[in-house]
Amino acid sequence: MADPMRIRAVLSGDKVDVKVLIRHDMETGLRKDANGKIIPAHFIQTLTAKYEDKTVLDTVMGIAVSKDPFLSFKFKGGVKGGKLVVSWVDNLGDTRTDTAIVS
Amino acid sequence: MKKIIITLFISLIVTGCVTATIQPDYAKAMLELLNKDFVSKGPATVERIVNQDSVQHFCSIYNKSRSEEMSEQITASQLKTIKYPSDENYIGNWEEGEKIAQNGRGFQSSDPLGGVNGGNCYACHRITKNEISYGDIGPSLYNYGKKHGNNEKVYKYTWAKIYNSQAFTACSDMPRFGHAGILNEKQIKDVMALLLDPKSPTNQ
Amino acid sequence: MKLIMKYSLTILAILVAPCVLAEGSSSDEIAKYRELLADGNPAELWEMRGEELWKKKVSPNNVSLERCDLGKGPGVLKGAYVELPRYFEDVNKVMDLEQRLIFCRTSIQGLSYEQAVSSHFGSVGNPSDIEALVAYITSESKGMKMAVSIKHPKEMEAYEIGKNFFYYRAGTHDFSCATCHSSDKKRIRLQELSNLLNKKDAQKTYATWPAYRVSQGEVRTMQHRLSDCLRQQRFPEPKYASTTMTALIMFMAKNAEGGVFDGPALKR
Amino acid sequence: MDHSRRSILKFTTIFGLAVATNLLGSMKVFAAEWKSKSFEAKTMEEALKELGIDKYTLSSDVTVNSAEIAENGAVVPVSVSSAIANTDYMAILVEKNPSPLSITFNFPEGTDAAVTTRVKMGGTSNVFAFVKADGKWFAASKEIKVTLGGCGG
Repeated sequence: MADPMRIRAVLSGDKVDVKVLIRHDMETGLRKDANGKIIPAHFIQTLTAKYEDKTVLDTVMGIAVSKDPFLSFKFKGGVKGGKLVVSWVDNLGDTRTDTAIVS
Repeated sequence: MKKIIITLFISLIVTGCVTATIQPDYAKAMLELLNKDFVSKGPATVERIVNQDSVQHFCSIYNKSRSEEMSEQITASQLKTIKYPSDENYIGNWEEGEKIAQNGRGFQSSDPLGGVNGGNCYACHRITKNEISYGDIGPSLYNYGKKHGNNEKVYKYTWAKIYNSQAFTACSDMPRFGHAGILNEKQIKDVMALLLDPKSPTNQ
Repeated sequence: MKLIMKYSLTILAILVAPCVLAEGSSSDEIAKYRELLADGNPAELWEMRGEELWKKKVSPNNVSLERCDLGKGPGVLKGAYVELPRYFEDVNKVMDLEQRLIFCRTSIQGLSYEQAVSSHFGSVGNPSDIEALVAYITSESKGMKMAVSIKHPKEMEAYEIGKNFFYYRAGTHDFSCATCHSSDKKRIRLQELSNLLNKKDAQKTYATWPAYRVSQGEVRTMQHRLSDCLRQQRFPEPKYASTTMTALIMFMAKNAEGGVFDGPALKR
Repeated sequence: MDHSRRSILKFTTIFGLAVATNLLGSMKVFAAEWKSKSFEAKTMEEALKELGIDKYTLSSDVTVNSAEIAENGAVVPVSVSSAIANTDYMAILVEKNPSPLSITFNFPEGTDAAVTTRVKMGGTSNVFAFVKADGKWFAASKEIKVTLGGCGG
């Protein structure tokens, strides 16, 4: 199973500052292992962030997003204690959803 | 009172002596550990590091504090190791030389046995204008040929410096490329061309 | 001779002045690159997994590592790392963090030595438990000062052996650790080299390992760092968690004394 | 084409309904869809075509911020922002990558059209940001040099 994400959601002014770190290999499918065998592609394709059920960011990724992806963005309308839910799905169907409370 | 002082004095001497006599030989202890704690892999062997040559041994112990006399002994002995090109032709192909200067592989535990070794010159030297990723452990060699000219004397010195840097500077940081068998004769000629050929980007 | 050197250096400096300027902006940009990456260090993901592993009961003994004594008493993590390597009476040996972890995994959790050191350096699809544990344990010493001791004769011995090894030139390329790490402000390619004999430099370097290495996408420990150094030094492969490596770590840790620990960091 | 678009629309409606009635767990809901054609395009031109970008204006209101030199191409931090009102979509492309399109974002109302992420670069290249605002495309770029590092291979 996929490892948990590290999500930080901090209210500053009228915006929530979100930083997401994801443990994922983001394999391109172009690399070879030590024995010269192609390492199959394995990468996140979509990621969605929802604040109290309202989508605040929608992302589509390709193989060129770095290993252990990092995303940072800001949205309006959040309050302290509000729930931010981030989910991703990769090309092999693996998925992970984690929740952060706005602080 | 006197007695106390004398006792103190004696004990001082004794402690001094004791420390002096039981000071363990850490260098020897380390050497023994090397055999146990390292494993040969690919072209990097335990034998090669355990059996230092006299220069390596000397430069390890007298890293910073060595006399002029010792240094002269080293340079003299190393000068004798230099083999000049068999056909007296010093200059090869600078484009090949550039590849050698860029290549940092060879003799690492991760490298294949019998692979092509690089010189990795850019790790320590500035050479051409285009390569901005260069180190500064060694002096800049940009415009080397332009500055020093193209004559037999410069060829001979440059060849010797690449072949065995310690023929000129005892305990130099630079590998002894020819003497240690890192670069072969043809490769040294190509590196020579990179430095000295007027057409080489080094001299542009 | 020295005079000539100085003289020619001055000439050189004049000649290459425009390039020095360019170089200056290069290093500024690299500093910026590092700064941009510092925000959001994936090492935090390793710390999270490490904490879980530290508290997880493992067979055959079905106990967690929470009873492991890293030098400050069983289960005490705060400040444990900044005093390692240290002498441990129960084994009559000086151990670094990784050796001690292996000891706890075998003696407390009942793993075989092979199990305890398996995948010590992680790779894609084969994550390392040790790297995660080290990330977690060291993170518990963030902000504390490096304070290893060399008072015990065995600690002194480790330090001195490490020092001898630091200067030991050998192999095809005549390299020692000192070749690259005993002068101030030198670069290999564009990478700055730390002078591990200069206190400030040694502190800055030592106190920022372990680190997430962007080139490898893994958190790497001190043992891994040294292993990779030695590979490039053209030395054969050091055995994982060996006495020589602990000795070298002891030498470096002592030189970094007083440095504020700021790991796990993020590096190239 | 028309047909398939309609079926997607239909699918979305059903999907939306399912969400409303909470038939699907919230974690399965993704508005964005991974389009292989745009991400697998081998040139920037091709990728732009797949994204439906035929005309665009270079704009100083779009900024691509990063260090000019990346020590490692595997991880290149990039911040992109748009000061153009109603920016609701953004794509980051690395011109010289084997597949230039790296990542796209949809910004719902209330979310700043500004993100920071990290991309892989095969070598020195221009990094482009294309943004859509009120149906129009704007772009900006920045050259990022990728250096070789360290001793040895």
